Amino acid sequence: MTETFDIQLRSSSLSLTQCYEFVSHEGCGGIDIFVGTVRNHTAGKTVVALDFEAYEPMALAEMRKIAVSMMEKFQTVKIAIHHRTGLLKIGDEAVIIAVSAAHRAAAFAACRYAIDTLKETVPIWKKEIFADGEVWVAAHP
Amino acid sequence: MTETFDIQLRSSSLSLTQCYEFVSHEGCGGIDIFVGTVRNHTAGKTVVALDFEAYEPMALAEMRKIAVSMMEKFQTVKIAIHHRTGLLKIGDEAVIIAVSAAHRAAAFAACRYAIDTLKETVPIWKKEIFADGEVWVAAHP
Amino acid sequence: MKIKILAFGIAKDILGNRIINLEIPAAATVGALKEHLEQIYPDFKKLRSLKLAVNQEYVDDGLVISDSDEIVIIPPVSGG
Amino acid sequence: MKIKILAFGIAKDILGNRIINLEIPAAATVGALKEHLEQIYPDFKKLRSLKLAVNQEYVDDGLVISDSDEIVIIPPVSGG
Repeated sequence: MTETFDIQLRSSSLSLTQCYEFVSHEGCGGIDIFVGTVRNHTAGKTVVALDFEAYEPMALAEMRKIAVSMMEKFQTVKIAIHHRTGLLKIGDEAVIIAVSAAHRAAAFAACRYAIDTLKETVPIWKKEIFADGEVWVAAHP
Repeated sequence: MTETFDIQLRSSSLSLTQCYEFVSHEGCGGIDIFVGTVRNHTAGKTVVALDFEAYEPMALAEMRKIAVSMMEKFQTVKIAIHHRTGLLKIGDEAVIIAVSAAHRAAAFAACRYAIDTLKETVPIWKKEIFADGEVWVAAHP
Repeated sequence: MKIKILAFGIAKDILGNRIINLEIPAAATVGALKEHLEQIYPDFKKLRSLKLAVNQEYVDDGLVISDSDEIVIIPPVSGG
Repeated sequence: MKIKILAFGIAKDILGNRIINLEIPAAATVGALKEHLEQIYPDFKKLRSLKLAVNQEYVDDGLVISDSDEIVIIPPVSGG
Protein backbone atom coordinates (compact mmCIF):
# COMPACT_ATOMS: atom_id res chain seq x y z
CA MET A 1 0.00 0.00 0.00
CA THR A 2 1.27 3.48 -0.79
CA GLU A 3 1.53 5.86 2.12
CA THR A 4 -0.97 8.69 2.52
CA PHE A 5 1.33 10.95 4.58
CA ASP A 6 4.93 12.05 4.26
CA ILE A 7 5.92 13.76 7.51
CA GLN A 8 9.50 14.95 7.83
CA LEU A 9 11.61 16.99 10.19
CA ARG A 10 15.04 17.54 8.76
CA SER A 11 18.10 19.75 8.90
CA SER A 12 18.77 19.63 5.15
CA SER A 13 17.04 21.92 2.61
CA LEU A 14 13.39 21.22 1.96
CA SER A 15 12.32 20.28 -1.55
CA LEU A 16 9.15 21.67 -3.11
CA THR A 17 9.40 19.12 -5.93
CA GLN A 18 9.64 16.24 -3.47
CA CYS A 19 6.51 17.39 -1.60
CA TYR A 20 4.63 18.00 -4.83
CA GLU A 21 5.54 14.62 -6.29
CA PHE A 22 4.49 12.85 -3.12
CA VAL A 23 0.97 14.31 -3.13
CA SER A 24 0.44 14.31 -6.90
CA HIS A 25 -1.99 11.57 -7.78
CA GLU A 26 -4.00 10.57 -10.84
CA GLY A 27 -7.28 10.85 -8.93
CA CYS A 28 -6.72 14.37 -7.70
CA GLY A 29 -7.67 17.55 -9.48
CA GLY A 30 -6.36 20.14 -7.03
CA ILE A 31 -3.16 20.52 -5.07
CA ASP A 32 -2.50 23.32 -2.62
CA ILE A 33 0.99 23.95 -1.29
CA PHE A 34 2.01 26.35 1.44
CA VAL A 35 5.65 27.35 1.77
CA GLY A 36 6.81 29.28 4.82
CA THR A 37 10.07 31.08 4.14
CA VAL A 38 12.42 33.11 6.28
CA ARG A 39 11.58 36.79 6.00
CA ASN A 40 14.28 39.46 6.04
CA HIS A 41 12.48 41.64 8.57
CA THR A 42 10.18 41.45 11.56
CA ALA A 43 8.50 44.47 13.13
CA GLY A 44 10.87 46.74 11.22
CA LYS A 45 14.09 44.99 12.33
CA THR A 46 16.42 43.25 9.89
CA VAL A 47 16.67 39.50 10.42
CA VAL A 48 20.06 37.94 9.68
CA ALA A 49 19.16 34.28 10.18
CA LEU A 50 16.75 31.97 11.99
CA ASP A 51 17.48 29.02 14.19
CA PHE A 52 14.81 26.32 14.54
CA GLU A 53 14.87 23.88 17.42
CA ALA A 54 12.44 20.96 17.73
CA TYR A 55 11.46 18.42 20.36
CA GLU A 56 11.74 15.90 17.59
CA PRO A 57 9.71 12.82 18.57
CA MET A 58 6.79 14.91 19.80
CA ALA A 59 7.02 17.34 16.86
CA LEU A 60 6.74 14.41 14.45
CA ALA A 61 3.84 12.97 16.47
CA GLU A 62 1.99 16.31 16.46
CA MET A 63 2.59 16.73 12.71
CA ARG A 64 1.16 13.24 12.18
CA LYS A 65 -1.90 14.20 14.28
CA ILE A 66 -2.45 17.20 12.00
CA ALA A 67 -2.32 14.96 8.93
CA VAL A 68 -4.85 12.57 10.50
CA SER A 69 -7.19 15.49 11.31
CA MET A 70 -6.84 16.79 7.75
CA MET A 71 -7.96 13.41 6.42
CA GLU A 72 -10.90 13.36 8.84
CA LYS A 73 -12.04 16.96 8.44
CA PHE A 74 -11.49 17.39 4.69
CA GLN A 75 -11.58 15.07 1.73
CA THR A 76 -7.86 15.00 1.13
CA VAL A 77 -5.98 12.37 -0.84
CA LYS A 78 -2.31 12.78 0.10
CA ILE A 79 -0.41 15.04 2.48
CA ALA A 80 3.24 16.05 2.83
CA ILE A 81 4.41 18.12 5.81
CA HIS A 82 8.14 18.86 5.87
CA HIS A 83 9.66 21.13 8.52
CA ARG A 84 13.25 22.17 8.71
CA THR A 85 15.43 22.47 11.82
CA GLY A 86 18.72 24.20 12.51
CA LEU A 87 20.13 27.44 11.14
CA LEU A 88 18.29 28.94 8.16
CA LYS A 89 19.20 31.97 6.11
CA ILE A 90 16.88 34.54 4.51
CA GLY A 91 14.75 32.99 1.76
CA ASP A 92 15.19 29.42 2.99
CA GLU A 93 12.09 27.26 3.25
CA ALA A 94 11.19 26.56 6.91
CA VAL A 95 8.06 24.53 6.20
CA ILE A 96 6.30 23.05 3.19
CA ILE A 97 2.77 21.66 3.40
CA ALA A 98 1.34 20.03 0.27
CA VAL A 99 -2.17 18.58 0.03
CA SER A 100 -3.96 16.91 -2.84
CA ALA A 101 -7.72 16.46 -3.11
CA ALA A 102 -10.29 15.63 -5.75
CA HIS A 103 -11.60 19.20 -5.47
CA ARG A 104 -9.79 22.45 -4.79
CA ALA A 105 -11.92 23.67 -1.87
CA ALA A 106 -10.77 20.71 0.23
CA ALA A 107 -7.12 21.20 -0.74
CA PHE A 108 -7.16 24.90 0.24
CA ALA A 109 -9.07 24.36 3.48
CA ALA A 110 -6.88 21.44 4.59
CA CYS A 111 -3.64 23.27 3.82
CA ARG A 112 -4.74 26.39 5.70
CA TYR A 113 -5.86 24.27 8.65
CA ALA A 114 -2.51 22.47 8.67
CA ILE A 115 -0.29 25.54 8.86
CA ASP A 116 -2.56 27.27 11.40
CA THR A 117 -2.56 24.18 13.63
CA LEU A 118 1.16 23.52 13.18
CA LYS A 119 1.91 27.02 14.45
CA GLU A 120 -0.18 26.35 17.57
CA THR A 121 0.65 22.80 18.53
CA VAL A 122 3.91 21.48 17.09
CA PRO A 123 6.83 21.79 19.53
CA ILE A 124 9.23 23.72 17.33
CA TRP A 125 10.85 26.99 18.38
CA LYS A 126 12.25 29.74 16.20
CA LYS A 127 14.98 32.12 17.29
CA GLU A 128 15.38 35.28 15.24
CA ILE A 129 18.95 36.42 14.94
CA PHE A 130 19.53 40.14 14.41
CA ALA A 131 22.79 42.02 13.91
CA ASP A 132 22.62 43.11 17.55
CA GLY A 133 21.08 40.17 19.37
CA GLU A 134 18.57 37.36 19.19
CA VAL A 135 15.08 36.56 20.41
CA TRP A 136 12.84 33.49 20.74
CA VAL A 137 9.81 34.32 18.62
CA ALA A 138 6.43 34.69 20.38
CA ALA A 139 7.81 33.63 23.77
CA HIS A 140 6.55 36.73 25.56
CA PRO A 141 3.12 38.41 25.44
CA MET B 1 12.39 47.31 -11.81
CA THR B 2 11.51 43.66 -11.25
CA GLU B 3 8.12 42.53 -12.46
CA THR B 4 5.35 41.79 -10.00
CA PHE B 5 3.44 39.39 -12.27
CA ASP B 6 4.45 36.47 -14.44
CA ILE B 7 1.47 35.54 -16.62
CA GLN B 8 1.94 32.75 -19.13
CA LEU B 9 -0.15 30.70 -21.50
CA ARG B 10 1.90 27.96 -23.07
CA SER B 11 1.75 24.61 -24.80
CA SER B 12 4.87 23.23 -23.08
CA SER B 13 4.86 21.62 -19.61
CA LEU B 14 4.35 23.98 -16.69
CA SER B 15 7.09 24.27 -14.08
CA LEU B 16 6.31 24.43 -10.37
CA THR B 17 9.90 25.47 -9.65
CA GLN B 18 9.72 28.32 -12.15
CA CYS B 19 6.51 29.68 -10.58
CA TYR B 20 7.89 29.27 -7.06
CA GLU B 21 11.18 30.99 -7.88
CA PHE B 22 9.36 33.88 -9.51
CA VAL B 23 7.25 34.65 -6.43
CA SER B 24 9.86 33.83 -3.80
CA HIS B 25 11.09 37.07 -2.26
CA GLU B 26 13.17 38.04 0.74
CA GLY B 27 10.37 40.17 2.17
CA CYS B 28 7.74 37.46 2.05
CA GLY B 29 6.96 34.96 4.75
CA GLY B 30 4.21 32.94 3.10
CA ILE B 31 3.75 31.48 -0.36
CA ASP B 32 0.65 29.64 -1.47
CA ILE B 33 0.61 27.64 -4.68
CA PHE B 34 -2.36 26.02 -6.35
CA VAL B 35 -1.77 23.34 -8.98
CA GLY B 36 -4.67 22.10 -11.09
CA THR B 37 -3.92 18.72 -12.59
CA VAL B 38 -5.73 16.46 -15.01
CA ARG B 39 -7.86 13.95 -13.13
CA ASN B 40 -8.35 10.40 -14.39
CA HIS B 41 -12.11 10.43 -13.90
CA THR B 42 -15.11 12.73 -13.99
CA ALA B 43 -18.56 11.76 -12.78
CA GLY B 44 -17.49 8.12 -12.75
CA LYS B 45 -16.14 8.05 -16.32
CA THR B 46 -12.48 7.41 -17.14
CA VAL B 47 -10.74 10.37 -18.76
CA VAL B 48 -8.02 9.51 -21.30
CA ALA B 49 -6.75 13.03 -22.01
CA LEU B 50 -7.76 16.70 -21.98
CA ASP B 51 -7.50 19.25 -24.72
CA PHE B 52 -7.29 22.93 -23.73
CA GLU B 53 -8.06 25.66 -26.21
CA ALA B 54 -7.63 29.37 -25.43
CA TYR B 55 -8.57 32.66 -27.01
CA GLU B 56 -5.03 33.66 -26.31
CA PRO B 57 -4.82 37.48 -26.28
CA MET B 58 -8.00 37.80 -24.22
CA ALA B 59 -7.04 34.91 -21.92
CA LEU B 60 -3.75 36.65 -21.15
CA ALA B 61 -5.57 39.95 -20.60
CA GLU B 62 -8.09 38.33 -18.23
CA MET B 63 -5.30 36.58 -16.31
CA ARG B 64 -3.54 39.93 -15.98
CA LYS B 65 -6.78 41.47 -14.65
CA ILE B 66 -6.94 38.74 -12.01
CA ALA B 67 -3.37 39.52 -10.93
CA VAL B 68 -4.19 43.24 -10.69
CA SER B 69 -7.27 42.47 -8.55
CA MET B 70 -5.19 40.21 -6.31
CA MET B 71 -2.77 43.07 -5.68
CA GLU B 72 -5.66 45.43 -4.93
CA LYS B 73 -7.78 43.11 -2.78
CA PHE B 74 -4.99 41.37 -0.84
CA GLN B 75 -1.52 42.35 0.30
CA THR B 76 0.35 40.20 -2.16
CA VAL B 77 3.98 40.64 -3.16
CA LYS B 78 4.44 38.60 -6.34
CA ILE B 79 2.12 36.50 -8.51
CA ALA B 80 2.69 33.82 -11.15
CA ILE B 81 -0.22 32.44 -13.19
CA HIS B 82 0.74 29.85 -15.79
CA HIS B 83 -1.90 28.03 -17.83
CA ARG B 84 -1.26 25.31 -20.33
CA THR B 85 -2.91 24.81 -23.72
CA GLY B 86 -3.13 21.84 -26.08
CA LEU B 87 -3.35 18.15 -25.37
CA LEU B 88 -2.64 17.08 -21.76
CA LYS B 89 -2.44 13.61 -20.33
CA ILE B 90 -3.52 12.39 -16.86
CA GLY B 91 -1.42 13.95 -14.10
CA ASP B 92 -0.20 16.86 -16.23
CA GLU B 93 -0.41 20.34 -14.71
CA ALA B 94 -3.10 22.46 -16.41
CA VAL B 95 -2.63 25.54 -14.25
CA ILE B 96 -0.25 26.78 -11.58
CA ILE B 97 -0.97 29.86 -9.48
CA ALA B 98 1.71 30.98 -7.03
CA VAL B 99 1.36 33.97 -4.69
CA SER B 100 3.74 35.41 -2.15
CA ALA B 101 2.78 37.73 0.68
CA ALA B 102 4.24 38.99 3.93
CA HIS B 103 1.58 37.00 5.81
CA ARG B 104 -0.02 33.67 5.00
CA ALA B 105 -3.67 34.75 5.22
CA ALA B 106 -3.20 37.06 2.23
CA ALA B 107 -1.36 34.39 0.23
CA PHE B 108 -4.13 31.81 0.78
CA ALA B 109 -6.99 34.24 0.11
CA ALA B 110 -5.39 35.66 -3.04
CA CYS B 111 -4.59 32.22 -4.46
CA ARG B 112 -8.11 30.94 -3.85
CA TYR B 113 -9.59 34.09 -5.37
CA ALA B 114 -7.35 33.67 -8.43
CA ILE B 115 -8.33 30.10 -9.29
CA ASP B 116 -12.03 30.75 -8.60
CA THR B 117 -12.01 33.83 -10.83
CA LEU B 118 -9.92 32.18 -13.54
CA LYS B 119 -12.48 29.41 -13.83
CA GLU B 120 -15.23 32.00 -14.31
CA THR B 121 -13.71 34.62 -16.56
CA VAL B 122 -10.67 33.43 -18.52
CA PRO B 123 -11.56 32.31 -22.07
CA ILE B 124 -10.06 28.84 -21.98
CA TRP B 125 -12.01 25.70 -22.85
CA LYS B 126 -11.36 22.15 -21.78
CA LYS B 127 -12.45 19.12 -23.78
CA GLU B 128 -12.50 15.80 -21.91
CA ILE B 129 -11.56 12.87 -24.07
CA PHE B 130 -12.97 9.48 -23.07
CA ALA B 131 -12.39 6.08 -24.66
CA ASP B 132 -15.78 6.39 -26.39
CA GLY B 133 -16.09 10.09 -27.20
CA GLU B 134 -15.37 13.62 -26.04
CA VAL B 135 -17.17 16.51 -24.38
CA TRP B 136 -16.59 20.24 -23.83
CA VAL B 137 -16.60 20.62 -20.04
CA ALA B 138 -19.39 22.70 -18.45
CA ALA B 139 -20.81 23.77 -21.82
CA HIS B 140 -24.32 22.55 -21.04
CA PRO B 141 -26.46 23.09 -17.92
CA MET C 1 -22.55 45.42 -42.83
CA LYS C 2 -20.24 42.43 -43.09
CA ILE C 3 -18.66 41.14 -39.90
CA LYS C 4 -16.28 38.30 -39.12
CA ILE C 5 -16.89 36.16 -36.01
CA LEU C 6 -14.35 33.91 -34.32
CA ALA C 7 -15.47 30.88 -32.29
CA PHE C 8 -13.82 28.71 -29.63
CA GLY C 9 -14.64 25.51 -27.77
CA ILE C 10 -18.10 24.15 -28.38
CA ALA C 11 -19.03 27.31 -30.34
CA LYS C 12 -16.58 26.28 -33.05
CA ASP C 13 -18.26 22.85 -33.21
CA ILE C 14 -21.71 24.45 -33.44
CA LEU C 15 -20.63 26.78 -36.27
CA GLY C 16 -18.65 24.00 -37.92
CA ASN C 17 -15.88 26.54 -38.41
CA ARG C 18 -13.35 28.64 -36.50
CA ILE C 19 -14.44 31.78 -38.40
CA ILE C 20 -17.73 32.73 -40.02
CA ASN C 21 -18.69 35.80 -42.02
CA LEU C 22 -22.12 37.29 -41.34
CA GLU C 23 -24.19 40.10 -42.81
CA ILE C 24 -25.89 42.15 -40.07
CA PRO C 25 -27.77 45.50 -40.08
CA ALA C 26 -25.62 48.59 -39.47
CA ALA C 27 -25.64 49.69 -35.79
CA ALA C 28 -26.70 46.21 -34.63
CA THR C 29 -26.18 45.59 -30.92
CA VAL C 30 -24.42 42.67 -29.26
CA GLY C 31 -27.81 41.49 -27.95
CA ALA C 32 -29.28 41.50 -31.45
CA LEU C 33 -26.28 39.60 -32.82
CA LYS C 34 -26.64 36.95 -30.09
CA GLU C 35 -30.35 36.49 -30.94
CA HIS C 36 -29.46 36.28 -34.62
CA LEU C 37 -26.83 33.60 -33.92
CA GLU C 38 -29.29 31.63 -31.79
CA GLN C 39 -31.82 31.69 -34.65
CA ILE C 40 -29.37 30.42 -37.28
CA TYR C 41 -27.70 27.95 -34.87
CA PRO C 42 -30.33 26.79 -32.33
CA ASP C 43 -27.70 24.69 -30.50
CA PHE C 44 -26.44 27.93 -28.90
CA LYS C 45 -29.70 28.04 -26.90
CA LYS C 46 -28.76 24.75 -25.23
CA LEU C 47 -25.58 26.17 -23.70
CA ARG C 48 -25.25 27.13 -20.05
CA SER C 49 -24.40 30.67 -21.19
CA LEU C 50 -23.46 32.56 -24.32
CA LYS C 51 -21.30 35.66 -24.30
CA LEU C 52 -19.66 37.75 -26.95
CA ALA C 53 -16.30 39.40 -26.53
CA VAL C 54 -15.68 42.54 -28.53
CA ASN C 55 -12.07 43.62 -28.95
CA GLN C 56 -11.01 41.14 -26.26
CA GLU C 57 -13.40 42.41 -23.60
CA TYR C 58 -16.66 41.06 -22.24
CA VAL C 59 -19.37 43.53 -23.27
CA ASP C 60 -23.00 44.34 -22.46
CA ASP C 61 -25.80 43.38 -24.80
CA GLY C 62 -26.43 47.04 -25.52
CA LEU C 63 -23.05 47.71 -27.16
CA VAL C 64 -23.29 48.73 -30.80
CA ILE C 65 -21.06 46.69 -33.10
CA SER C 66 -18.88 48.28 -35.75
CA ASP C 67 -17.45 46.37 -38.70
CA SER C 68 -13.84 46.79 -37.55
CA ASP C 69 -14.53 45.07 -34.19
CA GLU C 70 -12.92 41.75 -33.28
CA ILE C 71 -15.98 39.68 -32.34
CA VAL C 72 -15.59 36.35 -30.56
CA ILE C 73 -18.21 33.88 -29.35
CA ILE C 74 -17.47 32.84 -25.76
CA PRO C 75 -19.30 29.66 -24.72
CA PRO C 76 -19.06 28.66 -21.01
CA VAL C 77 -15.37 28.73 -20.07
CA SER C 78 -13.72 25.77 -18.35
CA GLY C 79 -10.08 26.59 -17.76
CA GLY C 80 -8.09 25.67 -14.68
CA MET D 1 10.99 11.45 44.03
CA LYS D 2 13.69 12.46 41.56
CA ILE D 3 12.62 13.55 38.10
CA LYS D 4 14.50 14.71 35.03
CA ILE D 5 13.12 17.61 32.98
CA LEU D 6 14.05 18.46 29.42
CA ALA D 7 13.77 22.04 28.13
CA PHE D 8 13.59 23.63 24.67
CA GLY D 9 13.64 27.13 23.22
CA ILE D 10 13.52 29.91 25.77
CA ALA D 11 12.90 27.36 28.56
CA LYS D 12 16.42 26.04 28.05
CA ASP D 13 17.79 29.59 28.34
CA ILE D 14 15.78 30.16 31.55
CA LEU D 15 17.02 26.92 33.13
CA GLY D 16 20.53 27.51 31.80
CA ASN D 17 20.55 23.86 30.79
CA ARG D 18 18.93 21.42 28.42
CA ILE D 19 18.23 18.99 31.30
CA ILE D 20 17.67 19.57 35.00
CA ASN D 21 17.11 17.11 37.80
CA LEU D 22 14.49 18.01 40.39
CA GLU D 23 13.27 16.54 43.65
CA ILE D 24 9.46 16.67 43.88
CA PRO D 25 6.92 15.08 46.28
CA ALA D 26 5.61 11.67 45.22
CA ALA D 27 2.27 11.89 43.39
CA ALA D 28 2.86 15.54 42.48
CA THR D 29 0.63 16.83 39.68
CA VAL D 30 1.67 18.63 36.52
CA GLY D 31 0.06 21.80 37.89
CA ALA D 32 2.11 21.57 41.09
CA LEU D 33 5.30 21.02 39.11
CA LYS D 34 4.58 24.09 36.97
CA GLU D 35 4.05 26.22 40.09
CA HIS D 36 7.26 24.82 41.55
CA LEU D 37 9.20 25.67 38.38
CA GLU D 38 7.75 29.20 38.36
CA GLN D 39 8.89 29.69 41.95
CA ILE D 40 12.48 28.58 41.33
CA TYR D 41 12.67 30.29 37.91
CA PRO D 42 10.41 33.40 38.01
CA ASP D 43 11.18 34.14 34.32
CA PHE D 44 8.70 31.37 33.42
CA LYS D 45 5.92 33.66 34.68
CA LYS D 46 6.81 36.23 32.01
CA LEU D 47 6.12 33.83 29.13
CA ARG D 48 2.98 33.96 27.01
CA SER D 49 2.21 30.40 28.09
CA LEU D 50 3.87 27.48 29.83
CA LYS D 51 2.99 23.87 29.14
CA LEU D 52 4.44 20.54 30.12
CA ALA D 53 4.50 17.54 27.85
CA VAL D 54 4.52 14.14 29.54
CA ASN D 55 5.58 11.19 27.40
CA GLN D 56 5.34 13.34 24.28
CA GLU D 57 1.76 14.44 24.85
CA TYR D 58 0.25 17.70 26.06
CA VAL D 59 -1.38 16.96 29.42
CA ASP D 60 -3.79 18.55 31.87
CA ASP D 61 -2.57 20.17 35.09
CA GLY D 62 -4.29 17.42 37.07
CA LEU D 63 -2.15 14.57 35.74
CA VAL D 64 -0.07 12.83 38.40
CA ILE D 65 3.60 12.54 37.50
CA SER D 66 5.53 9.31 37.92
CA ASP D 67 9.31 9.13 38.05
CA SER D 68 9.60 7.18 34.81
CA ASP D 69 7.77 9.89 32.80
CA GLU D 70 9.51 11.86 30.07
CA ILE D 71 8.79 15.44 31.16
CA VAL D 72 9.45 18.35 28.83
CA ILE D 73 8.88 22.07 29.30
CA ILE D 74 7.07 23.53 26.30
CA PRO D 75 7.31 27.31 26.11
CA PRO D 76 5.18 29.08 23.43
CA VAL D 77 5.85 27.27 20.14
CA SER D 78 6.81 29.21 17.00
CA GLY D 79 7.31 26.75 14.16
CA GLY D 80 6.26 27.30 10.54
